[in-house]
Amino acid sequence: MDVLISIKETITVQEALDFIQSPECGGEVIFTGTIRNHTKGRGVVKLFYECYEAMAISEMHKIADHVKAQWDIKKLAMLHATGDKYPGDIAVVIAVASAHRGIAFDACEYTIDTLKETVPIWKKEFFEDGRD
Amino acid sequence: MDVLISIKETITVQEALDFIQSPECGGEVIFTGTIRNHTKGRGVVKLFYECYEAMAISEMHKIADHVKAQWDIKKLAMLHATGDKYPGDIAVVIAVASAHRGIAFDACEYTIDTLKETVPIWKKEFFEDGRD
Amino acid sequence: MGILLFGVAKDIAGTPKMDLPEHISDVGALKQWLYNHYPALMQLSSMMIAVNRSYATDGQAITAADEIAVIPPVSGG
Amino acid sequence: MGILLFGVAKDIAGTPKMDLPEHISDVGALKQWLYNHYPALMQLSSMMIAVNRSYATDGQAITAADEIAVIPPVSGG
Repeated sequence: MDVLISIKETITVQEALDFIQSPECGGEVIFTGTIRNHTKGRGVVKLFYECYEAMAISEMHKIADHVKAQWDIKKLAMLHATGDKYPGDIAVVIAVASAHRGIAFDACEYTIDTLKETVPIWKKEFFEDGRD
Repeated sequence: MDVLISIKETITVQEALDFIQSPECGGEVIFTGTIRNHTKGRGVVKLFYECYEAMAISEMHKIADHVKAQWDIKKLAMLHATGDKYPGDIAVVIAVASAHRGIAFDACEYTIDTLKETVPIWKKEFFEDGRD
Repeated sequence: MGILLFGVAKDIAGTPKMDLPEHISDVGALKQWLYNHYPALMQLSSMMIAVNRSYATDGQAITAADEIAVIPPVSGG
Repeated sequence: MGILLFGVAKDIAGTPKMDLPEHISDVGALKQWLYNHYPALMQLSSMMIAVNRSYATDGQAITAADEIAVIPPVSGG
């Protein structure tokens, strides 16, 4: 399994698509998380993503190792953005390519679910009403 | 739920992403089906996709209606290519946007699974060995 | 409107379009007629008939005014 | 190497970095020391300690040479 793991200021869906593209694979599943303009009913101005980068990269590799052990996945890209992000910006992209679509869905959902549980990245929300 | 349904010669992931993009949604799940360079161990030169277009569009709308009734999905794009397709080309794109990622995965997988069962599109495979 | 044939059904019948045979008035009878005239169709894992762009059951009535289609196993995606 | 603090743990402690307190030799003791000095940390739904970039259990030994981090509930994605 080929793996692309990256944490940086700006990420794009295209770089993930380019990485997972392979004529050996027939099914690709991509998850993108974008900044919403509201959360729990409150207007969001921006989010700030803080990251413990060295450990975050290490935890992302652990997720990739687990995916590799559990499913026959050919390519896995995990990208996360950091810094100030505004509504509509992309915060995270997970992209999986496999010969079989069922396991591509499973692996993609496992990856984003686990990333949200274990990878040391924190978002701070800035609301329109100015309160924390 | 906003729906984009299209059957045409060439489709792109970007047009699906552009359609489902919304600052109200936080999670997008995209499935792409690409032409593989082999199937069942045989080298593939190209595929030809034939379509009963009027009925295919109608069946795709039925799938969209079912998605709308079953899940809280904001945007759904279903694109299918026709004609000659070569390894690496995109045959189908399903893109779903929702506030909640779990149902976006469910709706996307349901949509591609059902499309493959009910939508009148047929692929003809042309192999390297020249046999049917 | 007549009968449209797609995919391998078109290859087996050797034509993409034919008129509804006389005395055929429902989907079940049409399938039987097709199997009688093109026995290779029986080798398909499924053969659905669509009437006016919707899948139809055997009991559905058909006339020459309907858009009828022979749908072999689909393989989109 | 000392202790790194992130997210709301950094806000509560008022600093992104501190030295390992003297006489603290395992993760459990560090957590207790942090709760004693910054009681607001007890309001977090979880507080993990990472040692050398891996999540650590309470029994894990730590020294001033380790890279230690205070990890409040993560919220990436």
